[in-house]
Amino acid sequence: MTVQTKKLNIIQAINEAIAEAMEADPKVLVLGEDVADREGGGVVGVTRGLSARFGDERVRSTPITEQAIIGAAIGVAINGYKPIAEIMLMNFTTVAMDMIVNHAAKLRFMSGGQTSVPIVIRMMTGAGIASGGQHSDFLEAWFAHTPGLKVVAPSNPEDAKGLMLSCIVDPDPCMFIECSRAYGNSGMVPVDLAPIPLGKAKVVQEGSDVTIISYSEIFVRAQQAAAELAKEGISVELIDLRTISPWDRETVVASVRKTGRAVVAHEAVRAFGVGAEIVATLQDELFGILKGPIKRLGAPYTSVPFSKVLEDAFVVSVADIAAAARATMV
Amino acid sequence: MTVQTKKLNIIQAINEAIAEAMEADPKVLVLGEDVADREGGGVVGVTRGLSARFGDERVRSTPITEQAIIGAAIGVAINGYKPIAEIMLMNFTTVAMDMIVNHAAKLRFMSGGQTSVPIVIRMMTGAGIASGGQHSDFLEAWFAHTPGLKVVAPSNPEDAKGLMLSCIVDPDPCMFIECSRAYGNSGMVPVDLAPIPLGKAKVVQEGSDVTIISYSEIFVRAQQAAAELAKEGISVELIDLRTISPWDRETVVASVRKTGRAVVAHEAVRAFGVGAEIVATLQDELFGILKGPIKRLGAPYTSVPFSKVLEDAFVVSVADIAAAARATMV
Amino acid sequence: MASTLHITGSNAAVPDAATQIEIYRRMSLIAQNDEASRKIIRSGRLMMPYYSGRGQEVIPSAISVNLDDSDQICTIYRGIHDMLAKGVPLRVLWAEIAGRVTGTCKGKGGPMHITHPASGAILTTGIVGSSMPIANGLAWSYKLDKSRRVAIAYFGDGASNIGAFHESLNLASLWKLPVVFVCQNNRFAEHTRYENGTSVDQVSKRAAGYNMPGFTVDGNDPFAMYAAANAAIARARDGEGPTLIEAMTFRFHGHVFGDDDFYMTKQEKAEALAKDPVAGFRGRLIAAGTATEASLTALEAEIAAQIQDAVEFALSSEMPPLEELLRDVYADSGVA
Amino acid sequence: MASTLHITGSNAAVPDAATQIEIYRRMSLIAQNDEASRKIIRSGRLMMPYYSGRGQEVIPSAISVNLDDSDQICTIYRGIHDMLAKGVPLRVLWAEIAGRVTGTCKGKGGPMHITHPASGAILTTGIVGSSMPIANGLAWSYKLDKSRRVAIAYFGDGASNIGAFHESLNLASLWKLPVVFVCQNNRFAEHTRYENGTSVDQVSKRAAGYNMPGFTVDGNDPFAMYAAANAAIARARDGEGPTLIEAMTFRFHGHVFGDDDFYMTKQEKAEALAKDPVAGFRGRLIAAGTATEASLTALEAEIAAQIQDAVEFALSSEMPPLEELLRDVYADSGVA
Ligand SMILES: Cc1ncc(C[n+]2csc(CCOP(=O)(O)OP(=O)(O)O)c2C)c(N)n1
Ligand SMILES: Cc1ncc(C[n+]2csc(CCOP(=O)(O)OP(=O)(O)O)c2C)c(N)n1
Ligand SMILES: [Mg+2]
Ligand SMILES: [Mg+2]
Repeated sequence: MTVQTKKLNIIQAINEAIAEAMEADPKVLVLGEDVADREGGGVVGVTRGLSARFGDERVRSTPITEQAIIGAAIGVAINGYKPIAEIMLMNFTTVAMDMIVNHAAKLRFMSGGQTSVPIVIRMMTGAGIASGGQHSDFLEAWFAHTPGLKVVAPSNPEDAKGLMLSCIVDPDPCMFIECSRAYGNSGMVPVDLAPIPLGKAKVVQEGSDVTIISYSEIFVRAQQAAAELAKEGISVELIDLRTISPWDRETVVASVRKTGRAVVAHEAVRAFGVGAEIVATLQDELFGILKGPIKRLGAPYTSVPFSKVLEDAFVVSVADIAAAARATMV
Repeated sequence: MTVQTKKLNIIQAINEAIAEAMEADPKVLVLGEDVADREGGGVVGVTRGLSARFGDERVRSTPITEQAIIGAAIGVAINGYKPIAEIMLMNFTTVAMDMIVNHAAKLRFMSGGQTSVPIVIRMMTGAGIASGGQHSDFLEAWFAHTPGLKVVAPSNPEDAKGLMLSCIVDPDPCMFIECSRAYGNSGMVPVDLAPIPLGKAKVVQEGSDVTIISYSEIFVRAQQAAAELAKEGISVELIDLRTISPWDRETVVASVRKTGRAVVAHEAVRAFGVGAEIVATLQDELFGILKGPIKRLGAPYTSVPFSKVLEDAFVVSVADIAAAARATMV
Repeated sequence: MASTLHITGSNAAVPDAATQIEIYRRMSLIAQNDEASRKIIRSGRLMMPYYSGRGQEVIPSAISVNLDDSDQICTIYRGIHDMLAKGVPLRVLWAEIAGRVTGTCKGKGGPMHITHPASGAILTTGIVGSSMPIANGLAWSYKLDKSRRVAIAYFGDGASNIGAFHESLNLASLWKLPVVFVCQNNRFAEHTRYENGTSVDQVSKRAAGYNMPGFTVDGNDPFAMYAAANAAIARARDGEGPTLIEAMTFRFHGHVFGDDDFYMTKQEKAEALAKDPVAGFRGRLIAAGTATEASLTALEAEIAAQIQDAVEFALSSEMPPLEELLRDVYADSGVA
Repeated sequence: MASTLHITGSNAAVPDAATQIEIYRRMSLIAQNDEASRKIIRSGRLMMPYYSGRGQEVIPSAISVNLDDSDQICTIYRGIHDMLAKGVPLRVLWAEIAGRVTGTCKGKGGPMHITHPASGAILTTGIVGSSMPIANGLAWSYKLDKSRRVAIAYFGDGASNIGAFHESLNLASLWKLPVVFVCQNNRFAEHTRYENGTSVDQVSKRAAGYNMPGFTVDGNDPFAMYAAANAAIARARDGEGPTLIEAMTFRFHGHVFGDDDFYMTKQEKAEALAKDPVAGFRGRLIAAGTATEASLTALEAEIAAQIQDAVEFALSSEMPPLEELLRDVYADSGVA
């Protein structure tokens, strides 16, 4: 059986997922700043063509009003719709945190299960495009620390599409993180791609020496590092976490149980980041099995700088990942 | 040399610290909802008497307007004042996260060191007083993950006073976390208490078997657990972290190097919490020295429930801490 | 102000006799329930933060008689009066407040987070201002559904100073959402007097900034309140968009149970208490011959019995089992 | 609207001849600097998100001639015109934009986060709406200092729909802060037309909701803009409180460099370009005899040379050393 595929970049993949979901279910909606075609279908075009196809009632451009955007999404979702809300950049969640954390995340619990908030919040972010300190942060650790939210961060077009399909139908609020550096990355995506289940990591490459765990665009760098390491005879098991919360503890633990060594890498600031949770869990579950300390990589404890030289130094590099993996081997 | 002391509870201790700082420096200001005496000097009285003593210009009650409160604090601080802003409850930081995270935390860095934001943000929080899902969260992990902020959480009156004195004169933004359950706890505080340096943990009790690391009111529970464990012959080294960011890695590592065992306990949700960072650091620095996995305690992955039976089960208990310490001994 | 709203003079809707009695019934329910709540908290049998709605009975009562169960309200911590007026059943309400598994939310929400979808009490928030953005979303769903339902967002005068108010009114006006923003102006935000927190002398004046009709009404006058609500709700149902109603009132028992009202003058409090809207409307109904002393006494006694029954139901109900702590975090949480 | 402000008729302040020339100088500086910026970005020698202020020159130019260095501005990503008008020196500005260590912020802030305290350009924010709450704090410090300084908060029309606008205007009015809120209404927020994001036809109408004077002015007319700024600034200095000025304008080069303006009609853009405020004021100055063709040409040439010098300075400056990555996180970061 051959699977029919087509080449898509991440923008196209997310666009397709939303379009298919809107086609399948009239309750799926899109809202956010500039998301309708009159305004260009999103600043980078993720929602392009959707309002033309599904109408201006289902795809609504909003004022600059992040609290009201998420509030509207929550309210409409409580009444059975499935809104996909765009917060243009992840840093702008800071003006809507009350709606996200105190409301979207908690309403199911606080209502004793009577109401649910099936929303998707899409955000782009990432350093490396000279956007400076207020437009580049990865804040997934905040959301992972918030029970009730699910947090997703694909690294490639297939996952982007498949995870988005799952987020849209998921009965709970999903934070969907898009890395701007990776938008243009393309890959072959099955035409009839099924939703990719949330909470399932992907073992992208099997290996025996060290497990590298990552997500979003840093995973791409991990792949490159693994290729380099292979040349040196180091066999890397590569795990793309894909969903950050709830994360796939089973897959990760099984892999590190096998390799005995691990590196966790993400773009966010290392301190108090997602990597810490994974490491803390692994040291507990695999004490005595680990062959050495688990290494964590993330941004240094600083803001995202503007100047290119500093910005390049800020983001975890292929070399950083390779070096950390090598360090686990001694 | 005898140190003169007096009995203070945490409310009084913080009040004294602020009063002394205002006395010493006319640039110290207080703002927030209901903080002036006309409005009662704060909902629990932390700022009581300050406006009467220092005037309504220096102690200002505000509207319900958290963004504007923190914005005003930032602006006035840039021009050389030292405002202490109250956000009544920690969950309400969610409506001011932009000001705190994108601005207060980053302005020194983004301006290349030209501007500084010497503000203190006081917040109370904590489960156990039937306030439900939106008034009880410990969110310190968010702020610790934000370079540029300092995060402080005292467990007793002396530390509350001494750390507040330091936060006020500190040139950087400090998040000062007050646990409402502990407000009434009293203790003897030196009359001439010097500021307690930020970033320094306190070894409250020396021990040889296991290190328990905690902060805020959960530290009090850790002390009780240590007393219980002592009866069983388990010698606990007790560390009150006091400052969460930057945390005192040196003191903690030295202690665990000695005991070989550790438990980290806090009130916040365990997953992706502050404990993870401490554990991840320890396993890296002390691999091979640790006698067993480090145990983490925190709230389960859920919202703060209202019903007393559930709320009691939500918060880490003395028994939980003792059990975790015992578990490290096997 | 681009108002298409007529609430004065000959255009004002007047509640018929049965509706007047119904408004009074809801008011009496709120007042008696408040009395019962404070008594039981004082007795130590319930521990909760209690924000009394006593004194503000008219507002939700006169509004809710214009609504049916399919219309939804978003209310706030000080919202038990709103819920009772909207028809949340007493037993499940009391059980929730008592943290029992038989409560609306299985005891997990508590008094600040009551949700009872069947009666349209869909959300209670403890965050000042946050009822409004979510009410917009509810209203958006009606518009998409092409239904004539309407959403009510309740909030206080203090809440009119927070960002969410502004964003919500702007979006609602722009999208012509069927929502009514009801500011219960009790002249205080916690301990802060209206004029020390709000730069404009009437919240309703802010409506013009959103090209929305806005007006101030005597929130303690059932006729005025009914007419205002009737007009705003009709406007919403007709697809003409949102309205801001500022209902002037007073809270009798301070911000939260235990508050000693030091920030009020004795005189202003005494004056307000003397104009108790419940007693006032009662007298008016009897004076106008709409009801008799006997009929109202009977009505009140019936309510008292219902409250008594609810309290007993609540206090004799079970606490939630510990599994509830991990249930309802996600849809599949705690499901084996 | 409780306005104590007079900006029309015989009360309107008129800039004297020297001031007119100075306004024009700043406008020309902004326009020429914009031309240079776009050229150099196109050439590939600079990589940055560039939000052109071309078309909006009058607003900060006519305002800033009423300020001195001790008065401070909070501006936004689209703020290079505001900074130039306020007097941020070209060399350090260009070096910052080029990410060089010689820049205002050692290259760490970049174009969206320029700070230059000496000229009063104290803060540039990339978050819509966030210039306003911080400007309040600056203004509060002047009040505490009992000085006559004034703070200007610049923001766009789209920003008037976000919560921070509302909270800031309310607090500023309540506390009578010496701040002027200047909305540069260029009719678009990114790709969204004013009327598709804003429920009221003029942002200035929102001022009434804060009991603050608010008015709309032709932001492309240096005389009208000067008079408005002069009145609002005087009001602030005199301790009478804040003012909201909505300055109508148009941005010539889209939202961000690379934006193709598809969301504008060709006609509206052509009309706006035809009314180029820089060319317009130039002609007016000459026609009125305030300046001559020759004198303005000389002024422009001088500016061109300064820009050229600054670009060269910037591009020949060093990049920041890697230690800068960890410096300035805290006061003692990176200090040995
Ligand atoms: C964002 C936020 N800030 C502060 C509070 C604390 N708080 C609870 S009620 C209240 C006063 C609200 O006053 P108002 O809006 O007039 O409503 P009322 O209580 O008078 O009904 C405050 C400040 C809160 N719950 N949420
Ligand atoms: C809180 C927030 N939301 C969204 C954005 C993205 N954004 C940047 S500029 C802009 C449009 C702003 O329009 P306006 O206020 O009119 O200013 P202009 O750009 O026209 O000068 C938007 C939506 C942002 N920077 N901050
Ligand atoms: Mg009130
Ligand atoms: Mg604009």
